[in-house]
Amino acid sequence: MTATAGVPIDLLTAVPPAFIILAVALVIPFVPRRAGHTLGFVASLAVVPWALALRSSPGTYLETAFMGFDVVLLNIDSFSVVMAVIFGGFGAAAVAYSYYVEASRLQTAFAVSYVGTSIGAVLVGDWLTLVFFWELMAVTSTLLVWHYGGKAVRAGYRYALLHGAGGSLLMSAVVLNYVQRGAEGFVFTGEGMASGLPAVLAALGIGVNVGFIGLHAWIPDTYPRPHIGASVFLCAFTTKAGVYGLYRAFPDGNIAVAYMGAAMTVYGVVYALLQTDMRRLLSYHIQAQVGYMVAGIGMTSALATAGSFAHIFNHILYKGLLFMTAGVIVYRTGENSLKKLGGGLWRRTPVVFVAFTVAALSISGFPGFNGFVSKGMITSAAHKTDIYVVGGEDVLWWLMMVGAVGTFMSFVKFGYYAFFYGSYDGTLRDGNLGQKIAVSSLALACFVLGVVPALLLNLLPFAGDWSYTTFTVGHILEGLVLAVLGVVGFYVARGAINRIGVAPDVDALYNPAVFYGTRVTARATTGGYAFVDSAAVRLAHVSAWTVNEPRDAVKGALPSGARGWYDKRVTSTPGETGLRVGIGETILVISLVLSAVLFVVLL
Amino acid sequence: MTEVESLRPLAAVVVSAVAIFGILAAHRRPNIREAVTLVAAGAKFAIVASMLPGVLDGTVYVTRLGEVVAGVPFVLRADALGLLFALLASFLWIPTSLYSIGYMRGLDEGNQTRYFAAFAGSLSATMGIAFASNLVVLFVFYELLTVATYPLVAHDEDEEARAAGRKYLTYTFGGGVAVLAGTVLVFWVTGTVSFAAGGIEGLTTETSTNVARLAFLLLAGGFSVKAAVMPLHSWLPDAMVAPTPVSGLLHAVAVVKSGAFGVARVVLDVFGPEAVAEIGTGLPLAVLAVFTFIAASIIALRKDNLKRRLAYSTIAQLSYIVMGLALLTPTALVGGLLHIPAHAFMKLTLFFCAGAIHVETHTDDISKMAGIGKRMPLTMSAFGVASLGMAGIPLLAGFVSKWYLLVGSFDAGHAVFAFALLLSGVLNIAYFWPIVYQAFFETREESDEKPLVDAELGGHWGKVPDHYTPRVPVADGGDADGEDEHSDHGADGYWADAGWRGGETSPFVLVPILGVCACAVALGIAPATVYFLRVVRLIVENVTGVVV
Amino acid sequence: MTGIAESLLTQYYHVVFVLLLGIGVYTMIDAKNLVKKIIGLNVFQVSVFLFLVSSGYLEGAEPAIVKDGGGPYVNPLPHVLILTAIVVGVSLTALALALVVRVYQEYGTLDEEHLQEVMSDD
Amino acid sequence: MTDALLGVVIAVPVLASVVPLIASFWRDKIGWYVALIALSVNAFIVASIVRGFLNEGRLSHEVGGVSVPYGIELALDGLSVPILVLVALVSLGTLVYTRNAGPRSNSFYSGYLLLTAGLIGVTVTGDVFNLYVFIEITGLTAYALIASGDDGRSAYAALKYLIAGTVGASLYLIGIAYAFVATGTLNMADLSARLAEVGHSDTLVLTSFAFVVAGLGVKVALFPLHTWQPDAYSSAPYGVAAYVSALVSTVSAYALGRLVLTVYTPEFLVSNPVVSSALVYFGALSIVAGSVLAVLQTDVRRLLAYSSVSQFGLVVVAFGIANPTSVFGGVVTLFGHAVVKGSLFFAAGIFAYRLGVTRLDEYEGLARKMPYTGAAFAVLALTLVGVPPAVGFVGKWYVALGAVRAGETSVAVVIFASTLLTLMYVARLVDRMYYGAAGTGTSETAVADGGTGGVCVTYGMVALVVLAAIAVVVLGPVASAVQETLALGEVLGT
Repeated sequence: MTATAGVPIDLLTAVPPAFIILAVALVIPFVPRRAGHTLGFVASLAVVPWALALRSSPGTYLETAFMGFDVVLLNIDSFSVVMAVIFGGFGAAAVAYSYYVEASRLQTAFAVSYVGTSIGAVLVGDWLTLVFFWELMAVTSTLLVWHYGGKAVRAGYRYALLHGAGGSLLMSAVVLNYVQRGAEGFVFTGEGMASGLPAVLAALGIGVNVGFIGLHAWIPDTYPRPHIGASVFLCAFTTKAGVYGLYRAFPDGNIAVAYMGAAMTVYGVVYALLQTDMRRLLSYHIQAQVGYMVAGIGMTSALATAGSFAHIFNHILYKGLLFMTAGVIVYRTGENSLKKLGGGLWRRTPVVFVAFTVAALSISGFPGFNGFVSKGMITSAAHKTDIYVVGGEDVLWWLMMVGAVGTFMSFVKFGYYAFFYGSYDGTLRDGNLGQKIAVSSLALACFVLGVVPALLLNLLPFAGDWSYTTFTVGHILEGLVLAVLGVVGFYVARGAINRIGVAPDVDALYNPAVFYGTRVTARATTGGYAFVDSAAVRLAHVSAWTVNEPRDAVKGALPSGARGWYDKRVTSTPGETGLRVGIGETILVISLVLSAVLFVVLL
Repeated sequence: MTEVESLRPLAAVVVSAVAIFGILAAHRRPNIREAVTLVAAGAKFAIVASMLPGVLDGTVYVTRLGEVVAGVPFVLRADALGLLFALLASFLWIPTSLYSIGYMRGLDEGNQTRYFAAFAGSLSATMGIAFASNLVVLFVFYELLTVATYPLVAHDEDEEARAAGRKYLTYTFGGGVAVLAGTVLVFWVTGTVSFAAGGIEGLTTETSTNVARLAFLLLAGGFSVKAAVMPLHSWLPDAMVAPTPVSGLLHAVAVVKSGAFGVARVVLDVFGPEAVAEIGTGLPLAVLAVFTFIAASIIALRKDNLKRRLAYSTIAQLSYIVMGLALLTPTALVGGLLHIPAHAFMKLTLFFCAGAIHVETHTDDISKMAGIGKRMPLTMSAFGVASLGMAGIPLLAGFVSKWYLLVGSFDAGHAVFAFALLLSGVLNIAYFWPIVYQAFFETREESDEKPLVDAELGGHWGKVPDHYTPRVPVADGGDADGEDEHSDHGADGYWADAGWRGGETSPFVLVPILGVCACAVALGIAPATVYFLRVVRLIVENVTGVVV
Repeated sequence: MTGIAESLLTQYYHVVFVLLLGIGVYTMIDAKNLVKKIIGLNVFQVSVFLFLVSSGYLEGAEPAIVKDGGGPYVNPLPHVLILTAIVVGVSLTALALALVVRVYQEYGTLDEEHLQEVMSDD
Repeated sequence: MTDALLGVVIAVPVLASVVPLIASFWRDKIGWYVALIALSVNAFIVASIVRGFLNEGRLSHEVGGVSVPYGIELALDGLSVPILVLVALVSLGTLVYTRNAGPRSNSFYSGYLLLTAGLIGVTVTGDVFNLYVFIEITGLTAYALIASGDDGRSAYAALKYLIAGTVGASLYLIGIAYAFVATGTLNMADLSARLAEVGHSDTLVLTSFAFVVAGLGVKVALFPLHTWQPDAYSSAPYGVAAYVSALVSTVSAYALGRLVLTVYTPEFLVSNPVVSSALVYFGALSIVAGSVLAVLQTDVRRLLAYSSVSQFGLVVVAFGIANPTSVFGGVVTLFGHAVVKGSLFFAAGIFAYRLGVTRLDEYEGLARKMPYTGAAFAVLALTLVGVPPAVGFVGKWYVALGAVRAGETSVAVVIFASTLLTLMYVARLVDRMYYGAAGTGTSETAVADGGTGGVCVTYGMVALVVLAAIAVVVLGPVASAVQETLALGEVLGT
């Protein structure tokens, strides 16, 4: 069979794109910066047409065996295609962006390898390989964070630990699933994880990646710290790959997951509202937005699932764009905090301002922008159902609405402080050409997809099982209401927000817990085995001492009363230890022993 | 399984023993001396490897040498399990010999002749352990190994080294005695001590369960000393005073694994999994192992001396093996046995790196290694890779064995063991990665104290810890004669940039590092084509009859 | 055969044997002078000889010089043995005295305690 | 007739011992050759005797044709064969050593031959009183030889040994006297039968047993009856010390075993459990105490002496347990210990003669100065510990096995634990020799006192030690091979 492009399938599927991209990543550090970035750009972008070409011929390719397990290195279905397209496309954009923000060759190399592993993760067809790429994704992203040095290093360390834990949990889920189900529980069969312990483990493991409440603290902890270019990469891949994994684990949805998603939307925005650090604020929004996707996966309806994937797609675009714009601001002003920024940037950096506005409207789900489409799909899937209802009200929907309002509020806040409030003193130039191109192209994408949703919707899975008309009166009205509420809400709550300030998150709890916990355990254990060791050591020492100082040893063994006598004896008899006995004593001993023996024998 | 009379097992043992004389004879001509070592190493590996195909086809090579004591034949027997261990040790001896040359000359250590001779001796003993056909022969070589390695532990001849040596002897001979006692018990009960796949006939049926338990306790306990199962482990960190190649090959592979190997023999070929399950001694052992690797990992977090941290990591990893063996399910056994080679390659890499750092920069403390990645990029990269493997990251040796261990522990119906494994995987990241990121992503004046070593939570960012300030060329880790033939630092106390072309250290050191590291990767990418997995599967199949 | 044991205890030379034994041992233990110790040793041995000889003795029996109508005779075996033992004893005493002489030449004393102190110096 | 040779093998050295004395009138320094010839001849005789034993089993010979039980019987069985061989070998080996190390006087060699005769006599006699005589001959000559050391200490040590030894022998005599009173016979085979008749719980029998054990205990130098031994060994010339340490206590231990096992017989022990366990624990105590005391020593020869105390403890334990396994272990230990300890003294002598070192702290870095002797010393010492496959291990193995079989687990524990104790002093020696800072070894003083009497160390001496070192390693596997041939089962009558 041949693909649409007329290129033979087996050529396209000869080698997984991830490998190519990883190979490119290996080259990048050793070639000139421009060439390297170009390579990365091309390699990443090439995935888009590649995926689209294969879309028409789904199936599993490159099936091999590893450690006696059947693994599928390449799995083409509507889900993986969507992921591949967006990952590839955005990866390219991000590479271009980081070229224009003076990312070093090495950093981009790490970044591209991160892209590669992410694409690998979403294109494989079995759990084992998924775990492979999952872990490697964690590794590469950690390196990407570390590369910036400074505070990023320790943040990256915490990041690595948490993802190590997450990956391990996922792996345990996979193993247990395998043990329970045998080989067929191994390749993606559309069944997902066996219910019970495997499901729970999987949820927790993936939950780390998608930032379940309680497991999310790494997002705001890590993403603001590294190089601005790095942040752009980070914001896109790990969490979305997580959502994809979540779908693979729960293809039929899971109500708990759904509620968790909804809760995340609220939790995320609340914390986002309180942030002043631009990228930190955006990071919390990642959690909030991913919340929608998680909810979508959790809900058992084709529309919801499709909505989640659409939202993945859109969110990567606008969140990437937001990080880019924030990046440009940081790049130009060298300032991370909204409060210290001074504001009034809009007339100095018009392009950035426009791009930001587009992104903000998208993320907030304002009609005519792409966020509106996908978020709408999810919310409407939650609306007017009789499943997610508590006390007559469809809670899920309400939660998501609250989240939406919060989103509006916080971006009003962001925009207000960054571009209007006060006026920036000192000279400031708009982003350089490359940055302008990058941001405006993404902005354009957000806008186009917002106006012509079909472009994306045709790409989505379960086509035919669902239908969704974007621009209905109800939806548009909903969007506008939310917007108004958001603006109003911000002006009302503004004072309160400032008064509360930045609230501590869960990591303020578990970081010290882990830290002191391990320290205590270490002390305890050391103490625990110390006595065995000290016994052994004492034995060794005593013997050494006895050997070197026999006299003192004997003396030490004697009762204190006899010691004076012993000293005298030592001086009055040959030998150092005074243990040599004369003839008389010898005979005495003999006769004593004799009587002893007689005693024993005759009784 | 067909038995074939062959001198090859004997030859494998003897070749390095013969080499000793050559080494001693050539003590005035170092080059010849090392040549002898290398030739012996090559020959030994060739001999062992030559048996591999046969063994994979179910052949067992046997050399009969009369009797030790009545009813206890002195027979060397190259079966699958023995070959696994022999193959590993003999193969790794080659890079280690090369490395030793670079290391010992790099530091111009004294007594190199004795060093190489003792090394050859311990390898002979190791082969003997691998090919021992019964508990007594095993015990013989087990003790000989202790004797042969003592000179290496006490190599420096200073008080610390001799104290460590004494401790080493106290522990290991203590273990040896326990083993002997257990052996006598087994002999008393069954009238034989020869290994039999699946267990010696009637060991648990001929006698009361408690006697069997006692025997198991003595044997497993005795071997656990060298396997450094807590609380019998503390000789190992102290033994790190030995030259690094010794810590590498012997105290990460040959000696410690001889303990693990002994446990394997006891579980598989003396009692047999069923019997062990029957007398219910497997689970306690497994629990002990779990405790060991968790506790050891946590302690490792707090060690600032690199070799000591590695030592504790070794303790932890060895208990993976013990746990795998104690869980008794086929997959767990595969995991445990496979971890013998897996851990060997990774840990040897790590030790080699530690040694290279010591040779080049005389730096032993992790806290002084900020930015050292610049000075020794290849070395530290290898270190990074190996430490990833330790954490069980995919595509590295560690992952495969860990995978099987996980499957095995779930099979055994003890999910808790699986979680413990995963936890310890995270802990591995926790104590290895600070070394990596500090080496590559921090610089001397921009490095925080690693919180889990001794600092506050999160470290003191950017505060330059005291031990950096006083002497600018910290790199020379306080060696008084401040030899600068290797410029570890640029003008203002930074690490010199050695570049990626291997200028960082002598090829004798570098080549082994990269070679072994490559093997670790190969083992992870293609475990089946690298023979170990096949051998391990064969062993387990012979014992349990289950094909994994 | 316990009858023999009882009769033994009733027989006085057994008591003498024990007495001599005691004296000999005591002398060896207590006497400071090496020569006296050797005397003690002799006494000790003699007691043993006595015991053996007496063990062969029968009440009212004649020495074992066999003539017709004679008898009963005492058991001759012990006498024979004791002859050997005495010879050994004598030679031992001779050797002991020779050694004493050498000790005296070396250290100029025969008092054991003093001797020990002297020896403790070198 | 082979069994007549049992008499000859004693007679030859006795007669030969006279030759040097007479020869002294014409020329001195001839003793060595006489001894060499005599003992070589003896070795051949022993060889043929052993062949006879292998063919016919137990051999016996009635001295002067006087029929047993009235006459004296000489006998040889599985228990005594190894000892006989041992004596023949060691007596020759020691000659190689004393060729240069001396003493060289004719009188020494007469004593030496007489001692050998005594040892052989003890080994082959089948009569308890005759045994006493030979023990006394052995003792007598041993005292004399020990006194042949050139300083006063040796004289005093010899005197101490003499008095202790004589008392011990006399106690033994008392013991057999009681036995005689009880049974009226002195022939071992006969005696054991009669004792059984009298009844093993009879007061006289028990008393005799007590005296015999106590008496021979002194000769064997069990703790705490060992006090004469360290002085004797440490003050005698090395050659003598080696010979005495190798054989005298060994044959005494053999004698003890002979009486306990074949005269009183295992049944006796069985019927008196208290007595037997007392005997076993007596030995066990010796094992531990000997090692501990050895650890305390600073003089190498004394250290070796105390290690003998411990080793003989093991032997006594083996005999006390009295099942074929343990007894075989005991015999192996006897044999092995004799070779090892003798050779160790040889080696110590070589060090002393060459470098003038006698104290432990002087052994620092010795192995570098004298690699071959050093290595041999190390091997021998480790054999003492029981590092397999050397003979020390085999002995321990069988004794331990026997103990476990007899249910004496506590004793087995002691045996294993003693390994560690032994290790303590051996490791300390070896550690010094190999890791001690070289140079502190006092080669200067060696020159000063002419390396102890200006004895020049010959290759022969070194070769002897090295050979022994190899031998003890080879001996291990060999030993276990002969277990069947010795047929100890029937010796014990089980």
